[in-house]
Amino acid sequence: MTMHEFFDMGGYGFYVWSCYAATAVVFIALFVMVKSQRSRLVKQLQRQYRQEKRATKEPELKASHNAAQV
Amino acid sequence: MNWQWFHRLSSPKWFYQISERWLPWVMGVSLVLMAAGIYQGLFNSVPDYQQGESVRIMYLHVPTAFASMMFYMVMAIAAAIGYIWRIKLAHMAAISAAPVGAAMTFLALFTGAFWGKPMWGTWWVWDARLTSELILLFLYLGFISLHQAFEDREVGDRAAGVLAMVGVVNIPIIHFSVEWWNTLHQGATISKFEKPSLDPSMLIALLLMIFAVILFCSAIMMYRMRNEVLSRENNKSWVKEVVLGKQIGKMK
Amino acid sequence: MLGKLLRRELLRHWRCRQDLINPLIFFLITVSLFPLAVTPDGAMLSRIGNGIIWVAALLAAMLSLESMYRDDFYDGTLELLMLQSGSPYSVVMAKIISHWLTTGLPLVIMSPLLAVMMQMEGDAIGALMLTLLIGTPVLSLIGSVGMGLTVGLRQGGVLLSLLVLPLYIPILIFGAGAVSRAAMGMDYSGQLAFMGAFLLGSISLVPFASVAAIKVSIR
Amino acid sequence: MSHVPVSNLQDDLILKVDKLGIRRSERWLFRELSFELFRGDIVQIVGHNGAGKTSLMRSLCGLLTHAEGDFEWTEINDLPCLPLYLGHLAAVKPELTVFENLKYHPIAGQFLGDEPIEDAIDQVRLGNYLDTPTRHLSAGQTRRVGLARLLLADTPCWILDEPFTSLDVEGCKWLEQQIEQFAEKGGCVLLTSHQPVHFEKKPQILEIKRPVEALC
Repeated sequence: MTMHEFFDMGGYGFYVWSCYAATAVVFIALFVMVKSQRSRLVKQLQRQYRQEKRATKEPELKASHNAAQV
Repeated sequence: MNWQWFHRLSSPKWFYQISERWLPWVMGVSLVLMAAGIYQGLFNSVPDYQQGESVRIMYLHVPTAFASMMFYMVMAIAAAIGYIWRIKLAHMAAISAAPVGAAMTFLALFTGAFWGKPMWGTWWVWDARLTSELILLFLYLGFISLHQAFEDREVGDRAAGVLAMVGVVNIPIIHFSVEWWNTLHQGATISKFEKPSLDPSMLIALLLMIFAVILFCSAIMMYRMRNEVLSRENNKSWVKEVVLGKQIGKMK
Repeated sequence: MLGKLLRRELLRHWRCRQDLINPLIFFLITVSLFPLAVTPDGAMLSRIGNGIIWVAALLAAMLSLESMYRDDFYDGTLELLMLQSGSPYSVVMAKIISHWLTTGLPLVIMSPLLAVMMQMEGDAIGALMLTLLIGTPVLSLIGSVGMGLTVGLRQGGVLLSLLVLPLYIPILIFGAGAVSRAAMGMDYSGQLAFMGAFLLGSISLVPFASVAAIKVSIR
Repeated sequence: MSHVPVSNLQDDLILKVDKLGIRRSERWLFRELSFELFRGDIVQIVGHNGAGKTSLMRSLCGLLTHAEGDFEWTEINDLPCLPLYLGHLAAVKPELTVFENLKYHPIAGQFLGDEPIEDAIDQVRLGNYLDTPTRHLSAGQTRRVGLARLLLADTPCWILDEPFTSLDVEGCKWLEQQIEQFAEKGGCVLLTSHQPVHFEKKPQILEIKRPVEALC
């Protein structure tokens, strides 16, 4: 099967290849979306945990500060 | 009462660890199968005596249509389990299965239309199977938009659960009524009962592609479930370790 | 219990009679749009007439679903009914029956007028009324599940149509199919049997789904 | 006057709650809440705004699905007793008249005859509004239509969520008196109120606190 015949697909090349292209696009999009969702989520959670850690550390800081003032 | 295994089975933490190990394998196997299937389908299987080369679209249309039906069932069963026994993991599975199923339904419609053009001369044919597929897409979109309409995710799960259960009861009715209404579509190409009307080389390609698509979709669904688990259990300590662990991992 | 609840619903609808006429006007206008849009000539109209009347009836029934739960939900009486009545299923059943009586039945009574407008013959009109008589209760039944799910949402209306219309398709297929067979003088009892089965099936299953849907929306 | 049905078991326990927990979109309102309600108890639920007071009441009535633990109502002639729940909304149809609102809405499982409804309406001083649609009533008056249901309810337990809102001083005194009489006759009342409540017998206090961050 020569290269040209292969792409021509007996005249139906356009339909066959657009189907395969669409399937490839959708599969890759599914995979990429899941991975980007994950990285966005991990970044957001890390920021949230850092905030929580800062929130728990802050009160002691303020308290010791007042104690020093008094 | 040995509900212990059932309870353990439904703990998001357990799922997260199991999927950590198995997911790369599932994804790897599905990609290998897909490559083999495409190679078999495109290169060394005979063209159809009638349709010529355009039959190669079948290797995409049939697996995606099958996956769209299967994932609706997976979604409905998971939603029912989640609704009845209030298992969060089941709700997460249903929510993760919906977009994958919707993508497969869209692909099935796309490839069906592109296959119909050379065979029947028009892009869209009101044939029984394609119409049922279209209605299935509406049911998926209804499920996803209903779940997103609630800001409280737990209530969204329960609402979507009710809709999934009502939908799954209606699937056979819709399919049957559309089937009665007008059928142009050729009979089932492969079914376990009748002798397959396909040349063995085409049959191998088709089976390879069906397994590849199902494995790939399940892998995507499980990846989505892992994201769902992380975002819903974010106040749990094991999630903190996993997330922070990942950060340290990156730094090293 | 069901009788008293039904009287409450009918009294409530009677107090705001104006809202009951709107679906009928919508039904009339939608059907009369098609001769303007497609062709005024009788032959074509009589062929597509029954489908148009069926789709318009379906949309009119769906539009009036809002009145079922929405205002009861927002003034707290839905909670009171679901809780104090002791059996939420009879509450839901009363609401469905009252919705059918106030919108489904008037649609059936009005349909011959529109059938004549669409140049349909005698037996087709009879079949249209019969199929609408069996079909409209199913519209109220399935609509009540969709309405139960979306009652708490701000823009629930659009979502309601997305949820409910796919489930209406079997009724539309058999209803319009029966009328077109009747127009051709053929026997349409098979379609009626399917619609009857669908009606009985949804009568038995819908109360449970509706109560579950309302319980989800009550927060 | 509202009479209290005596459960055939003659024991005093009306409601038993054991390790109840309610979650609202991944956030625990409260966990491990256990208490019991006996005949004649008046219990006031205390907690800052958003602590879950209303959610607790609504889940006890079955309006809200609870996340863990469970609760049990006593049986009255082998039917679980239906508590009368008065929520923030007055549960009154604007287009129906005061009389119709009480006649056509079931209370504690059954519909009432005309005489008890007319007496209850006189009791809440809405006598001359009998046939006016509730659309034309003020907030306080609409509230009193809801309160008329207390007199009509044939149930051993009242669950009142901020019952004193938009009531005048006289109305509040009247409601406190009703609650005390109901408790004396063997009913139990679970209420929340941001206004100070003064009963002779000090009501028991039920504190709702946010759970310490569960690091399980």
